[in-house]
Amino acid sequence: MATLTLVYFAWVREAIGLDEERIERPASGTTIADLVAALASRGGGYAEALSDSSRLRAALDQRFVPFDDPIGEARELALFPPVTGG
Amino acid sequence: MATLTLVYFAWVREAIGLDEERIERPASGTTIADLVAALASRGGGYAEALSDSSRLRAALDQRFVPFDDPIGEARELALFPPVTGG
Amino acid sequence: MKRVSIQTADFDAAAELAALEALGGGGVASFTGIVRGEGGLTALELEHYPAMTLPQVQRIADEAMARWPLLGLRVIHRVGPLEPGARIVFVGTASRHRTAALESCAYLIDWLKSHAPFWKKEHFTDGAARWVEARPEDEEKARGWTR
Amino acid sequence: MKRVSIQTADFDAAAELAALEALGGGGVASFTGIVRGEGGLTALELEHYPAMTLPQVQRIADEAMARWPLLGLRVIHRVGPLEPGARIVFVGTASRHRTAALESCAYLIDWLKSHAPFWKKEHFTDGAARWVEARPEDEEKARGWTR
Repeated sequence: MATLTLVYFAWVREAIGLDEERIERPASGTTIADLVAALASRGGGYAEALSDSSRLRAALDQRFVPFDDPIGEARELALFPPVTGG
Repeated sequence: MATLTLVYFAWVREAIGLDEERIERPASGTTIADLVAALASRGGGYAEALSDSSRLRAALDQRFVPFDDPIGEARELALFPPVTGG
Repeated sequence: MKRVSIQTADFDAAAELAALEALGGGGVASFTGIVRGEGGLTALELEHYPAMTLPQVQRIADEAMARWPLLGLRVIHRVGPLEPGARIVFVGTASRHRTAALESCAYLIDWLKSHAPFWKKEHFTDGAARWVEARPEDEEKARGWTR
Repeated sequence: MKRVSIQTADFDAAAELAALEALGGGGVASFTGIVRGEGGLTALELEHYPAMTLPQVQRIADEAMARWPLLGLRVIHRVGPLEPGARIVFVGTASRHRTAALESCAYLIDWLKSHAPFWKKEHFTDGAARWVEARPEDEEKARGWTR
């Protein structure tokens, strides 16, 4: 069974209460949007952090990607708010 | 008699061989272009430096001005090539 | 020269400038970001995505090197808690041409703002804390460079 | 803070940056021009129009202060003979906003290039000397800011 590591940053991390977690990797055609919706349906902090995907950004294996990208064979999905560095 | 100080910089100064000189101030309606043409007609270094006004810039009382400006009551006219500072 | 660092420690902006000046170019441009201490701010905390940050900032730096004729480029981005007045980020560029130095410096900071995985949290004297929100104009500014 | 100097002496770019950083703003931008030592250049000589230079550079600085919300601005322009590698000019700006700092810095150097009474003469190893010619693109760049 392939695993996918989910990593969270900033208020996404705070709402969920975890830095990272491992899940079974969904079928490769599953998009990030699909997975985020499934996570949000867990309720609680997940719902709070992930229900409004317009407030979120994602990186798949450390590359920024749009939410309609498929997860494919990726090993790490990061979810976070728009970046505010610099 | 009012005087006008002419000051020269860079290769204009080198060609004329003077940092500055004083002349009788021409009638106030005289333009810089008129005066420069008169100076060029002196020949020698003056002709060399001042014949092609497209290569020259001017400042009247320490303000950049176009060549068709009248000399008016100015006390100092500077003639020089386009600036190359910075 | 192309050097990129992500670090908690402060840095010596003077030494960085001197190194860029020594490359023999005609111009060195720099930008330093400083923590503003307004509204009772006591600390700015910078979180990042360690596995991604350095590769991503290097990618942005490579992009700048490819786009402008640069003799050198230096990026330092700090992470962790920072006090008001502290330096957050330094971008320095050296080129034979002033426009290349100035433009690439602006490009780098615009892209760091909108395309590098950093997040800022503000802490205030009354104990409140707040994640800084991204400004849409920052993303637009970065997109401007792709035109 | 608005300080403008015309001087023969070198300057401490680090101290200038530190003064700008201490103004409490979010960003400090700088540009330093350096004498390039290419093609057997032994010295760059900077001539200027003493009665006009300082007032004219101050005028350019006032223009920048009026146009951008700046906390501070520093311009140093050297005159006289300069060796390869020497600093010619420093422009530093501080603002709450990075764009204001970066743009005003570029504006100042563009205007110094095309609207301040300095002339450069290059001296070479073989004894030859040549006045640097103005580049039309420099004047265009400055005019770009008036659009």
